[in-house]
Parts: sequence; C-alpha cells; structure tokens
Amino acid sequence: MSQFDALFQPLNINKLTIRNRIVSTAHAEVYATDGGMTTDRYVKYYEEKAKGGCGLCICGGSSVVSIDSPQSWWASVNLSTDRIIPHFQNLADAVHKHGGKIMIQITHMGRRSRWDGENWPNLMSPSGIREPVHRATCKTIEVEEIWRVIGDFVQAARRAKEGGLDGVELSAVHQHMIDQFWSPRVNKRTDEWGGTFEGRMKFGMEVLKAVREEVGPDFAVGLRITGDEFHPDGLNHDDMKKIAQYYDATGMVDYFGVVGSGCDTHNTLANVIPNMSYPPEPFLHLAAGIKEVVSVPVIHAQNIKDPNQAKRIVEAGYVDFVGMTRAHIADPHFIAKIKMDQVDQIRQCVGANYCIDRQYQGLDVLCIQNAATSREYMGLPHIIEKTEGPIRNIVVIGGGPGGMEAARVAAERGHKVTLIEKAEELGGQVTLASKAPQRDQIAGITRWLAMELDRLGVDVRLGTSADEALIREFNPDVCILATGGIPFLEQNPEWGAEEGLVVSSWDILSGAVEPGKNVLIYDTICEFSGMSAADYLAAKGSLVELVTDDIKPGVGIGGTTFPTYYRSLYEKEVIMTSDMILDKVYREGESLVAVLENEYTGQKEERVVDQIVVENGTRPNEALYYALKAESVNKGQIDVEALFDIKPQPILSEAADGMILWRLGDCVSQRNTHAAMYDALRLCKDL
Amino acid sequence: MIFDWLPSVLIAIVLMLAVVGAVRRISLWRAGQPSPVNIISGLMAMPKRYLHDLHHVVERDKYMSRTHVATGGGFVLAMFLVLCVHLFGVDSKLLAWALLASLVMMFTGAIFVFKRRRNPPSRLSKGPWMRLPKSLMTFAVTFFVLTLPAAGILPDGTGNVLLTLVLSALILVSLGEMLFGMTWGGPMKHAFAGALHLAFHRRQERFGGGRSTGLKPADLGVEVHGVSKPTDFKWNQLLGFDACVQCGRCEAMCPAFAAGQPLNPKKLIQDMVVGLAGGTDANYAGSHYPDPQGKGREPGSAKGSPTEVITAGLVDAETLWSCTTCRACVEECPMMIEHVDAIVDMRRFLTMEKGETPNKGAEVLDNIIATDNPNGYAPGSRTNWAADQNLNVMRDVKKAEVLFWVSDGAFDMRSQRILRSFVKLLKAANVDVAILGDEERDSGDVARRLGDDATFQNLAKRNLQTLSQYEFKTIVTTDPHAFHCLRNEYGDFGSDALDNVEVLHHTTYLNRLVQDGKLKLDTFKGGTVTYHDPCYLGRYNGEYEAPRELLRSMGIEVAEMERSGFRSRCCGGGGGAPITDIPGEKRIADMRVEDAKETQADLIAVGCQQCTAMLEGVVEPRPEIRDIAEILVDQLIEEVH
Amino acid sequence: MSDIIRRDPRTEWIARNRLHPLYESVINANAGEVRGPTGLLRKNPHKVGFIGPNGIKRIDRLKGNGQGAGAVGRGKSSANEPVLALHQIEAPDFYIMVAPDLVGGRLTSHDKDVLGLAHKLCRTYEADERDQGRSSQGAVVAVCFGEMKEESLDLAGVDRLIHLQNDVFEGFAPEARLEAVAQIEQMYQPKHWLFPDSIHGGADLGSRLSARLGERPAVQAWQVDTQNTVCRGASSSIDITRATPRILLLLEECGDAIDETRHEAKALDVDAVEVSAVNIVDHGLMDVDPNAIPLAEAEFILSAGNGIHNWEQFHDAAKALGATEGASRVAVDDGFMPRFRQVGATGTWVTARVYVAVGISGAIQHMQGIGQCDKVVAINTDSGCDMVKRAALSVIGDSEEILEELVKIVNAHKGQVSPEGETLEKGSEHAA
Amino acid sequence: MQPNVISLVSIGRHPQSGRARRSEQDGRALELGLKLSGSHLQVAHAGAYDSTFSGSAEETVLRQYAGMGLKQMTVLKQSSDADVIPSLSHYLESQSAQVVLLGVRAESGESSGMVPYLLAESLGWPIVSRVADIVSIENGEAEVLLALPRGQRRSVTVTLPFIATVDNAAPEPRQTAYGPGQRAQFNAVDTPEVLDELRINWVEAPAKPRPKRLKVIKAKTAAERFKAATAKAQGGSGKVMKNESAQEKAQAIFDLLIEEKVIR
Repeated sequence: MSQFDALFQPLNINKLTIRNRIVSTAHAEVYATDGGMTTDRYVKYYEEKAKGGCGLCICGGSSVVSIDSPQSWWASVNLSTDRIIPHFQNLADAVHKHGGKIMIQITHMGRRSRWDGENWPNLMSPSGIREPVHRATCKTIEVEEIWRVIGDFVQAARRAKEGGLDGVELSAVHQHMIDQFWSPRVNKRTDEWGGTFEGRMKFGMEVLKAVREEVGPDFAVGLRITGDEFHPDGLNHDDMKKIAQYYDATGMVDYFGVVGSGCDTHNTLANVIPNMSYPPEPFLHLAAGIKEVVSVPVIHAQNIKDPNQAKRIVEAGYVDFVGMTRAHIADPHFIAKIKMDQVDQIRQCVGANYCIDRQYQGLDVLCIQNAATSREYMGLPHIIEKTEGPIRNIVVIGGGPGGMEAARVAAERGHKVTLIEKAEELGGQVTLASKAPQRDQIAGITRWLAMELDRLGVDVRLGTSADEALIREFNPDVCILATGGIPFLEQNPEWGAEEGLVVSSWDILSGAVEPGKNVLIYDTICEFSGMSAADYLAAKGSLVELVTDDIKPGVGIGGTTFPTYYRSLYEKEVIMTSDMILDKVYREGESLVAVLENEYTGQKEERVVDQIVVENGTRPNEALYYALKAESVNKGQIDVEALFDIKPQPILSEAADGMILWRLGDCVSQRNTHAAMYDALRLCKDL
Repeated sequence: MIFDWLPSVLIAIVLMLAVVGAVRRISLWRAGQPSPVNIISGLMAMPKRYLHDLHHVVERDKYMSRTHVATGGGFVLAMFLVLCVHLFGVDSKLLAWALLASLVMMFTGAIFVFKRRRNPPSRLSKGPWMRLPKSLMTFAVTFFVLTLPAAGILPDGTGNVLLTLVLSALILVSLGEMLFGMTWGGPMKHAFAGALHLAFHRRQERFGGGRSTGLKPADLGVEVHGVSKPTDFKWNQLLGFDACVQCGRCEAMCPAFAAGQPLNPKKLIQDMVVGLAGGTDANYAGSHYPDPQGKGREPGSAKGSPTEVITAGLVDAETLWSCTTCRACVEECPMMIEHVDAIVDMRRFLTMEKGETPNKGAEVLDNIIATDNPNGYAPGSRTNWAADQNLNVMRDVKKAEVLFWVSDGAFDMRSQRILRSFVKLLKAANVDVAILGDEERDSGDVARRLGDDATFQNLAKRNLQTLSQYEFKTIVTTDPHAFHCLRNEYGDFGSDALDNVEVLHHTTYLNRLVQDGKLKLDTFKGGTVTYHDPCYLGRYNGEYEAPRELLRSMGIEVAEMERSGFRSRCCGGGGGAPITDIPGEKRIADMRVEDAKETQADLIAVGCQQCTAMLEGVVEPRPEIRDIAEILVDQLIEEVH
Repeated sequence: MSDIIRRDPRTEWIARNRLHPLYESVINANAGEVRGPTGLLRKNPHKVGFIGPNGIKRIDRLKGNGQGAGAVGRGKSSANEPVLALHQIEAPDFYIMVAPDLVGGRLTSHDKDVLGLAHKLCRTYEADERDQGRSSQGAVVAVCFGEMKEESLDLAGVDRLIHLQNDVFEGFAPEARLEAVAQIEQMYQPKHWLFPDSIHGGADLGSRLSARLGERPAVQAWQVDTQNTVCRGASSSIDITRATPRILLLLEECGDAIDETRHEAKALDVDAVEVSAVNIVDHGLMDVDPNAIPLAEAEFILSAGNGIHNWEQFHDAAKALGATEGASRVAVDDGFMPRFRQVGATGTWVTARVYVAVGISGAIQHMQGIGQCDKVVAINTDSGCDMVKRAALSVIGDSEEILEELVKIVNAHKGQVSPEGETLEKGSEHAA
Repeated sequence: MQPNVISLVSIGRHPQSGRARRSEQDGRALELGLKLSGSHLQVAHAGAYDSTFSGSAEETVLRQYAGMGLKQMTVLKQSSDADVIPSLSHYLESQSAQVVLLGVRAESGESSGMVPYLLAESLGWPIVSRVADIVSIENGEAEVLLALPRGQRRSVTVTLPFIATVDNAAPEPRQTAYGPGQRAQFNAVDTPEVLDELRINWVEAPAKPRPKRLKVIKAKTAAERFKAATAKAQGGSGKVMKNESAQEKAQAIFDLLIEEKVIR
C-alpha cells in the first residue's frame, strides 16, 4: 500500500463495485460516427483507460436519447435506436476485460444544441428561451412531447442495459432538458411542469421513475447536477441542495455527480472545464455541500489532476469519487503509474484544454501533449516498447516539445539519444508561453518531458548551438531537426522590423524587451501568443491595445479558454480592436505611430504608442536543414504515406549507409504543440 | 619387537582414555533438554545414513569426498583391524595384509588432506586442524610399520628398543589424536559426535531423501521461552553442534557472511560448542564474524558456559538477527547440523522473554497482533486489491476446487501485480477458485522467524479455524513463506483443516495447468532470462523444477546463475531480516543482482513477492524483475470465446 | 436622462490640439472618471481619439484622447468596504465566556468558530426568553491572556473583552490562568464557558477549570445547541450525544465564525487576581531541529523556487534562520529538492505562521498549498507575480544578495542573544 | 533517591482494526515511568476484574503492558459503568505517589482527558499536560519537557508530587515481551465504586468522518459567488520594497521574523 491508499478503497455504486475512487466523467469524445455509433476508436479509447486502472468510466457525454436531440456535429452517441446495442457490447467487454466499469451519460439536450444539421429538428425547451452559446432558438415543448422524451429516456436506458453497460447517468447539468425544467432561468411555465418547486422537478422525476422502472432496482442510475448555476436568475447552491435531497429521497438515484457552474453563457461555460488559470478544485465546496445532504456517493471532477490532490480530497471525505477526466486524457495509465510507484512518470494534465476546445469546435478530442490518446486504434502506443532491431545513434536538435518528444520516444525504444538545445533551458516556445499570467502551467508539458529524458538517460546538451560540423561529429544514424521557427516580422516591410520599430511577442514574453508604457499589439494569428503578450504587458502595467485584422482578438482560441483571457484582459482594461490591418509604423519624436486600416472600409487611423508588438506567427528555422539535406541518405524526406499510416519509415529497413535526416514541428511549418509532438511520436515509435 | 605387549597396552590405555572422554562429552550433551530418540534404531540406521545421506552432501565436492572416503574409510577399517591384530592379537596374515592395505589407503587420503592443508581456503579452520593430516599419516605409518611383522614381510621381532620406543611414542601420539581426541574434543571429535548425530538427529525425517524444514513449535507458558543458555537446547541439538567439522561450507554459502553482516554460521556453531563445554573462543581458528562497524571483538573475548545466557557474552544478538533463515548453511552442512533451528530458538528468547527484537521488529509484531498483518493496515481492506477481480469468496461459496491463499501481498501495490497475473491465469484455465477474503490472516511466518512463536501459533490456530469451515482440495499461494507455513508448520496444531489438502506453490500449480494444456502460451521474446530460486520454495520445499519447466514452456532457456537450485543465494528478504535490518558492508540483494548480471540476464524470473521486492530495491541499472506469473500472463494466448 | 450625451465642442476642440494653451487643464479636467447618476463609469466609444497631424484619427491613451478617454482609471475602484452593523449591548443580562487560544497573539480560526458558536448559543437563549415574554441580552466575552496582536476582535464577535496582561499570565502559566478564570467565574457567573479543545492550551485550561469547579465538561464537542451536545469519543470513533453542560471544550468547526456583524469588544473589569503558590515554573522554549518537523506542521518555512540559483546558500540560510525547508513544484521537478519538500496542491499543504517564498512566483497550485499561512514574505525579481500579491511583505531583487544580508543580520542577532550558543534559552521567551 | 512513580494504564483501541491494544500514550507513560524508577515502578489499571477477565481482550492488553517488564500490576476493580476517579485517587493517596504518569486521553470510552485533571484536583497536586520527557527529579522538583504544537518543546519545572499526562512526542514504549507478560501477577484491589450516573443518559453512535470545512462563500449575488469560487488567493496589499538596498530589505524581513517570533 502507499500514501495513496485512500484512492484505492473500493466503493459500491448500487450493486456495482468500483475498484478505486477515480472516475473518468462523462465528456463528449466526438468519436462516435455512423449516426452516433461507438466506433473502434471509441472502444479503444476507453479500453486504454480501463487498462490503465481507471475505476469507472462514464462515457458519452451528452449522448442523446431522442431523434430530435441532434448529436452529429459533436459526434456523440445516439441511443435513440437499437442499432447501438451491439456497439455497446463491444465497449462493455473491452472495459470489463480490464476490471473497469463503464456507464453512459444519457440526455436530451433541449435547447442546448444546434438545429442546423442532421434532421434539422426544431429545438425544444420548457419555455422556448434561446440559448446563447449555441445561438439556439427553440420552441416551447408541448406536453405530448414531454411524455415522448420521457419514453425515449426509458428506451435509451434499456439499450444501455441490454448492451451490457454498467449503468446510466442522467444528465441534469449543463442546461440539458432536465435542468432546463429545474432552472427558473429557463422554465417560465405555469402548468404542472413548472411554476412551483415540485412543478419544476416533475420532468426529471418522471424521467427518473420511468428509467428506474425499466432497468430495475439493481442497475446503476446516477444523476449529474450542477452545484450552483452562478446566474442571478438561475439555481444557486441552496436550491441545488434542496433538489439533490428531493431526488435522493426517492432512493432511486445511485450517485450524484456534481459540476460547479452553469454553462449556457460563454463565461460560465469556461468554468465547467476549468483551464490552467483556475485554482485547483475550484468548485469542490459545491460538491461537498451536496454530499452533506444526500445518502449516496458523490462524484466530482473539475481541475483535479494530481494524485496528491485527489488523495487529499477523498481522504478528507469531501466527495466519494474524484473525476479525473482530463488527467486520463493526458495519461490513461495514471492509476497504473501510481500503483507502480511511478508517480513522477505520470504525464500530468496542464489544463491547456486543447481537448475540450476542439470538442466545442466539433472536432475529435485530442490531448495537446499526448498524441497517442484516442489514436490507440491506429496503433499509437502509450507505452513505448523497446526495439528488437538495431540500436541507433540518434541526434535531436532542438529542445522544444517536438524535439523532446522525439528524444523521449527514441530513448524509450532503447536508442542512444543526444539532444542539443541552443538555449540554456529546455522547453522551446512552451517556455515562452508559460511566461504569461496564469499560463505557467503549460510548462508542465516540457517539464515532464525533461524529467523523462533525465530518467531515460538522454544526453542533453544545453547552451549548445548545433551546426553541420557538430552533427557530423556525432556521426548519427538519424538526425532529427526540431529547431522551431523565428518570429515572422518581415512580412510587411512597412512595419519597420528592420529598423526595430516593432518587436515580437517572443521579445516581450522572454523579457528580452522591457514592456512599454503604451503598447499596441498587432495580432494576425489570434491564438494564445498575442493574447498572452497582451495579458503579460497589461500585468506589468502597460496600457495595451490589442488589434487584429481578424473578426475578434483570440478568435482562434477555444470556448473554454478565450473567456478566461477576456476576464483577465478586460479587467486590466486592455482595448480589443478587430478588423484593423497594421498598415505601417513610423516614428514621431519619442513615440511610434501605428497606422491601421479598416479591412472593410479601407479607412485609416493612427495610434500613438511607445511600443508596437507584432504577432505574425513564425517562419521555419531551416538553415541547418538545408545545410544537411544533401548529405543525408533520405534527402531529408519523410514518407508521408507511411507517416500517416503510422507505419515505420521505409528508409529504416533499407540498408543504406549514412545519416537519415528528418525535421518536424515549426521547423517545417508553423503548426502547434500537438502537431509537433504527434509527428515526433509517429516518426520515432518505430525507430 | 622387544616389548611385544607394549603396543596393545598402549592401545588399550588410549581406548580407556577415549571412553573417559566419551562419557564426559555425552554428559555435556545430556545437560540439554530431553528429546526422545530411539537409541537402538538410531544406531542401527547410522551406517546407512553415513554412507548415503552424509556422503550425498560430501559428494558435492569430489576432491574432498574421495579424500574423505580414503582417509575416513581407511581409518575406520584400519582401526578395526588394529584392534583385531594388535589388541586382541588375532593372528591372521590375511587380516594383517588387509590392515596394511587400509593403512595405505588411509595414507593416500591423508596425503590429499595434507595437500589441501598446505594452502587451505579461508573457509577452513586452521589451528589444530592443521596437524590433522600429520596425525593421520603418523597413524598410518606407525601401524604400517607395526603390522609388517604380522604380515610376514618382516620377521617377528624385528627392530630394537629404539624403534620400539619410537613406535610406541608414535602410537601414543597418533592414537591420542584419533581416539582420545575424538571424544575429548580434538579435530576428530567430528567423527564421534557426527556419527552419533546421525543416529540421534532431531529431524529423523531428513534421512533417506526426506525433507524436514518446518520449525518446531515453542512450548508456551513455560518458565523461560526459547533458548537463553546452552542447556536450554535439546540434548541432540548440542550433540549436533559437536558434530561440526569446521569445513566452513556453511560460511561459504551464508549470504549474511558474504554481505559482511556479523554472522558466520560456522563460528556460531563453534560458539555453541564453547557454550556447551564452557570456556572462550580463543582456540577458534577460523573466520570470525564480520565486524562492519568496527565494534571490535577480540578472539578469546567470547565467553560462555552451559548455564550462562548466550547473548550475554558469547554471541551478540546482532549475529542472531543477521540470519535470513535461508537454510543455505543447513543444506550445505555435511554433518547435517541445524543452524536455523538454533538461531530461531535463541531469537525466541530475545523476543518472547527480553522484548528485544531490533529495529522495526517490535512495531511489526505489534501490528500483526492488532491487525493480523505486518504493516498495521485495516483488516477490512485486505481484499481491496481484488475489487475488480470477480473472485469468489469462501464465505459465500463455502467450497471450491482451489483455495487461493493471497497472503499479505494483498496490501502491497507491487505484489498485487503478481496476484492479478495469477488470477488471470487461473481464470484463463477455468479453475474453480476462491479466496478467504478478509477472513485470511497473516500466515505468521514473520512472527515465527522473529521468534514470536506465541503470535505465530495464535495466527496459525485462527487460520486453521477459518480453513476448517470450508471445503477445498488444494491451496495455492504465490507466497513461498505462507506456502511453507501452511504446508510444513500448520500440521503441529491438531487441526484437520488441512487433512487431504494439497498445498502448492503457484509455480507448481501453473506448471500442472500448462502441462495439462489448460494454458496456451506464446514464445517469450525478451532477451536473456535467469531464475532466482526463492529459499522457501527451493531449499525449504524442494521445488526447483516446476518454475524452470514453466519458463521452458515459454521457450525460455534459463541462463542459470552460478548459485542456483539448492545452492541459490538468498535475496536477503527472509527471516524478518529486512525488518531487523542489521547493517553489513553490502546488501544481500545487491549481491544477488550481481549474480544475475553475470549471466547477462535482461530479466530475473522470481516466484516470490519478497524476493521481487528485495531485488527490485536494488538501484538501476539492473535486470528487470518479474514473477513467473507475470511473465506467463504476458505470453498467455487468450482464447476468444 | 442618462443616455443624453453632454457635449462641449469647444473643449473637444482644445482637447484635440495638444498645442492649445488650455490643453493641459482640459485634459486634466477630464482625467477623472465620468460617472453617471448610478455611479457607473460612462464611456462614449464614439468620442475616443482625435485627428492627428496626418488627418487620420489618432488614439493616444497615454497622453489623452480628449473627453472621457484620458488617463483611464486603472486599478480597482476602491470598492467601499461595506460597514457591518454594530451589535451593541448596553447592559448584558448574562455572559458567555470564551477563552481563545490566541496563538501568536491572534485569534485562530478555531477561536473564531468558538466565538461564533457562543453567539449562536446567545441568540438561542435570547429567543427562548423572548418566547417567555421576557427580554434578555447576552454578551460574548473573550477572556484573553498575554500579548494581543489581533486587530479585529470586533469582527470576530467579541462583545466584551477581559484582557489580562500581566507577567504572571505570560508564557506558560496554567495555574495563574486557572486562578484568573476561577475568579471571573465567581464575578460573572457566566451561562457557559467555552474553550477550544486544542493543543494550544484551550483543552488544558478548560479541563483545569472543570476540575476546579467540579463540573463535567463536554469534551471534543462539535455539535452544540442549548439543549444537546454531540461529542466525539473513543479516538473519534463514536459520537456521544448528551445534555449540554455549562463548560464546553469544542472541536474545530463547531460553529460558524461571525461575519455579518461588528461587536463592541468593550473592556470588562476583573478584580486583581491572587495567584498563590505556583508549582509550575516556565523556563521557555527549547531549540528544535526545524527539518525534523513535518512540513505540514512547520511554523516557519523558507521555501525555494526556480528563482534560486545558489542552492548551497539557500540551505545555509534555512539553517541560520532555523526554518524548515520547502520548495515549489518546479524546483522539485528540476531535481533541486526532494519530492517530500514540495508545497502546494500537488504536494503538501502547509500551515506555517511565516512562509518566506524565495524565487517562487506563485503558481496557482502553490498558492492553494500556502492558503493557511499567516504571513507570507516574498523575495522575487518580479514585482508583478502572484506571490507578491499574496505577500504581507515583498522585497524585489536578487534573492542571493538579500539572503546573504539576511543571514548576516540573523547571525549577528544570534551572537547577541546567546553568545555561548546555549540550546536552551531560559527566561524571557514566551509564545502564548 | 528514587521517586515513587505510578503509571496508570488503560485499554487502547487500534485505529485500523478497532481492537483493544496497548494505548499509545499510556504505553509511553509506562515507558517514562520505567525510565524514572525502573523496577520500582508501580502500574495500575482501573477496570473490570471478574470471572470473565481471564482470557479477555482486557487481560491480553494488560499483559502487553506487563510484558514491558513488570512483575506485577495492580487492578483496581471497577465495573465498566463506574466513575474511576474515586477509586484511582483513593489508590494514589494510599500509595503516597510522587509522580503519576498517564496518557493525555484514553483511546476508548469518553476519552475526555479529564481523569488526570480530576485526580490532580482531588489530590490537590499540580498537573502538567503533554509531557515529552521528564529530564530529572531533584530536590522535590522535576524538570519536565512539554510537547507543544509544531514540534516545539517547552521546559518547565514542577514541584512534587504531581501528575503528568504523556504526549505522543514522548519516547516510544519498549517492546512488550510475551513471557514476562504472561507471568506477571495481577493484584486485584477492591476500591470504592461509584456509578457514573451522568453517562447513563448518554447516547452513543458510530461517528461519521467530519470533512474539514472548505472555503466559506457567503457572497450574496451569483456574480460574487462565481468570482469567489474562481478567483485565486490574494492577500491584498502587502508592503513592497523595490528600490531599497539589499541590506534594508533583509532588515525588513528580519524585523518581521522577530515580530512574529519565529526567530528568537
């Protein structure tokens, strides 16, 4: 046993024995295709968590029970047809095989969805009030429809049970149909389905009763609720305690999952999956409050990412189970590593929210730092096996996330690896990114890699600038260039980068350039770097205006992250200006003048500032690549067919003397951390 | 010869002296506690035991075994014939010629003894033992010369006064050593005591290929528990100490000695001899106890007498606590001395009477008493590990083909991996298995080895009580220590719970499954594998083959370590040694991993969670360490149903 | 009314022209916030900027853009601290005595919980009296000994204060304190005596008083009303429900601290206390090895982050200061400190009275771990970091230099205090 | 001159198994007693001693105490619902004890920790609580180390006779040995028995764990609750020193450390 004993006390949910206190809570995976069927990818994704020791997986966040609750644009599971049953059987078998348990969240989304796709339904909600995040207009649900939806819940629960799943979780959270009825914010009805407390409770109660009747007393049925909607006209914590008690009293609920915050506005939505700017477990008090009043186990997730943290929460008895969903996305072997006494080897979630932010764009959930997650079905491994082939001499140039991941994977394969980094510390652009306010956690990505490189005995040489001669000295079998990029300030000569009129966001974040008093940031990329530079400058006391030619600053940042930037920037009175192109910069006395041009009208205006920061992305730092390309056996080429197929690069099995040269990450073209690490993993896993 | 009568008189006198010596020696032994033996049948069985069981051990060293056959055999024969020819005066040329031949044989042996003694290995004691080859040769030459007339080679009466006197002196010298020394306490004592030890051995079951390794239960409620002074030993244990030939084979095998912990089994037995006879260790001429901390005990400073407390001046308690109870010394001892019994007997005194179990000992014992497990975990959490295993629990099913004895590995994350692997294999083979769940308790192994037999017996009785409620044919366990307790030690407590129950180690059981085709295995492709024999599986229970056969069934050709099988070196984890944690110069586990590294192994296969823990505690780089069940599970071909 | 824009074209014109002689005054006049009748900040987005020399609209936030745009009122509107209602008692009809631990001269959260409970009991008694048609008002009295640093007794619910500050009560003086409370008991006959059941002295004093008065106290009590009390017993394995006695030794979180009212904290007189025959004499605190104290319990922590470059100096400084060592996650991940020294959500939660963070900018997880620390001192090069925002004292600059100076001062101080380097400092030291 | 020391022991409770055991603190009290007066130490226990005693869990535990090297132990016969104070104080008075040692709090029963205080009051002796060690006893005075929170120690002197409660910080009790424990004699003594009447009316129930309070958010509006939950901890306006010399900065820190008494 270990210091984490508290996490390994089994606990029952109804008749279901959960082997530990760690749960992967319901989230939209965006992996169900073919009309909402769980695919091989879906199954393997959950199987990996079960294999890694996760106690309970609740899959299928927002899986729909009705045909008119659309699921296609975020590819959730569709329980409105019997077609799903055999798929569930595969899923259940895969998880049970490893001792895990699996349930599914079922729901009707009501107004919290989009109508413009699939069957083009009319969305329904208790009082037809529009939902802002999805810009969802809807009709007022009629009583006949209410009973039909209740029936759909029953059928969906039956399908889950017949498919061999261990239980269902009714979603009464995130402003789905049940809590739409609960919340006075949206339920303005005066009939028996609204008005009084009992009236507002009625829909959920009827669903619960009908489902319980269908599945019998022994099948696990949970209820996921909010702990406080944080809306002035919504449900507060005391309301929720009352509601939880009310449902608990029926004896028909086997557990409560508690989520802090409502989420039908952009700002509250960000709370639901707290990113790295939040304190640890910010809403635990809400879950603990619910636990005080109910008699069944309580599950709580939200920013619980570390074993010590989880242990502390469970040990103290605030809740019975901790949800560690993103923690499992970052490392599905989280539990196994605790058990193997490898806590320091856990790849810890840093709260970058790449996963959820992709989901809100209708894209499949991926992990910013673990490219194997959800690609298990393609054969991308979480545990890298040692090679049975020749041991190679590998040199990696560049200690950013791509280079470090390449070095890590190569070293796990058992090769002799040297990593050369020009700077005095590892991390590359991630280190820069971590300098911004509330973004320090992101450095966890490369800090983990650095610890792994150390553990694996990679020869890391810092403060070493690599050139052709140095590389030749190593006489490597494979040379991997991950030298990253260089800020691209020369695109428009009128910006005066040559004369030093503008500086880059790197200059600012690295501290190479002192913050000005009155700064204009021109951001064409509209992702993290520009927002971070603005936040950084404002935190240092600069007056900041953030200008973009795009439709809004930070438009490329996902739905759970831009709100926290906005909170921070607005609070610091950063002016955000969109639709303006930086035309030119000139000096006027002590000051700099930025000439901006409205994209749509061509009208120009000026800003007098004392510092101009341009964030215009990077150009590849590729001089070394071209210097080495000719002498390499593969002429620097990567076989993309093999690469995309997750197959070994053919050159590895060809008996050719000389050095193989690959490049990856921003040193090819600017993409992101995940892209660099994905390439590193798929290139090096077969080395 | 001038004085024809002289040799026979001399022989008779020395024989008389030898009888006096024997009486004294026997009385020293009889000061020990009673231990019933059958004197007649013991003596009758003795020659066969000598030729078979003892020789079987000696035979491991061919040089010494031939030397001993020649010397010892020659001497016994010669002595018999000397008595016939020279004492009783049987006049037979044939006998005389036979005597000459046996003396030649003895002399030849003695030459080899002499050669051995010219540059003896460090394990051999020196001192009086250095003169032994000379005494042997003197005996042979003397009686050879003396017998020449009787054989008719020289005429009767050859020689003069001088020759007679010389021969007489030599007779006294050589017979003094060979007969009087044998009983009074010279190097030849081993022959006398050794022979009797074979006859009256406390573990008669050991002879004829048998195995007797379970500790004898301590009497509880007596005035003093355990052995405090030499006379607290059973008389035949004292006899056993006297049988020691100081060959140092135990010393060479002892892991604690090699690690520089203050234990040398040979010295310990010699100290016991000092204790039983009284005196000091000044005459001891072998290696002393290692002294890693420079506490400095001068030879001669260890004093004892039959009635003095052993740990008050004769042997340091640390010496007793250094033992891992690995039985390597016992296995190696040609005189079949039981070192481990003696050590545990003395530990019983230290723990049950003095309350002086070192380091974590007291805490562990307290925990075992209060929670039935050594680390003080909640007894109700014993089955937590199996929450996802869907295992039957005996309380529910009442009967099963196989009872899986989980042991305290249930509380340890590392060991749980072994348990889960084993369960998976059982399931793949469709075995009807159940566990005791939270009703199981620590087997008592550690408590017993730490000398707390009261707690051991308490646990044993309660476990037996639990077991007696259920029906099963086989007990299987992944823990060789629990295996040993259940199989060899629980029988002493008058319960029928284990009657007709086969107790098996998991490797034995798994091997049966594999041989019966119940488990299909893939070929292993993971580099070189060596196998570490757990002491409590191998030496204690003789199971060397099943684990190896299992490995072979996966296509693994075991790269054997130099010390493997019955000579396997302990991991350092037995006998509560990690708990008492007596410092040495090295760690035993480190040495064991070094052994493995010499085979170029990438993987050390093990069959014991304690060994796994000890070997994994060695700092990397080192070979990977996995239980055989874990290796098997990775090669298991799962049938798709 | 509020949406009518008030314009003054002339001022606007002056504001546009930086060379106008009245420019400064106009701008300055507009420098203040413009607020509407409800007090909300008013902005007119149409009026930002002016026309620059090239005939292009220009925004210059530093120098001003004319009306409403100049010198933005940065920093938080110093939100009016709400003034809490004062709970006044003219002449108390009964008293509830609370003897807080006052660790380091300040109320602990345990003390505040007990005070809160005292008020809860008070209110119930008052209500009971009202139900009987009588009017009665109780006062919560804090009975304090020794040094007092607490500045918000009024906010913690102290109606009346008995503060005994006299040499005989300083340090460890259980007998004198018992005499004092016994005398207070005689003078005021309080309805209850409440003590924190703590190792800071509350349990001891409460037990002494109970024994003196021969009254059975409720010990380890955590759920209390005027009728019944629930106590933990048998190593916290059982709950004992019993009638509420007069003396209560209360566990942490037995009540909710006062947060909505202010109280008078008016001094209450006590006659001079006779302390006869002292059998226990205090000789002060002993020095202990700070690194032998578990991090979670340590009183004084010197904690290192990635701003440390001279680790040897850091360890020396910790030694000189007698502080327990802590570390940030980064310092641990980077291998400079062992894992068990890690402070924060992912490591150990600490409770130090003084936490000195050297080169730790304050990741949010770290801040959670030091949430219960009283005084945080930040040594950092970045004055904008979160640790500085959290700290009671921040010094900005190179940590190596500052630690060096600090060690010098401490060593000089030590030389003065105990030139012979005694381990036991006799006499004057007290920590109540 | 060896002081007359009496250690009092009770039946403990193992936190994991709930079984009766040698109590942590009483064991330490006994150990301290052995240190102070060796074989002269008297040990007493007030509890049931009747026909069911032999073979009971209580006997096992008392024999564990005895196994620390006691030849005999006094059992003051008391039924389980008795108030042990009269019995104990009667006994202590009769033995003219000078130092009485016992744990701070019992591990079973009410565990109020009041026994030592009531004994002290009834005997009129001083009491020191949470003793880590008794360094010396000379001239009718004992030098005692008290255990304070956070691992701190205080040195006090106390006049004899006195009662001391022994903290977990005191040296661990020695190992208990089976043989001596089994052979120890129990001297059962009849002492006055007084029913604990108050306790009869108490209701006992198994305790549920009591999670520590999390942040208390009393904010009224939704926005305030939102902010309070998601904002990071900030202490507010501390003093910031930027341009002073390193020496001045160090002095400011030092002053604070002195003020807070963490440097003495």
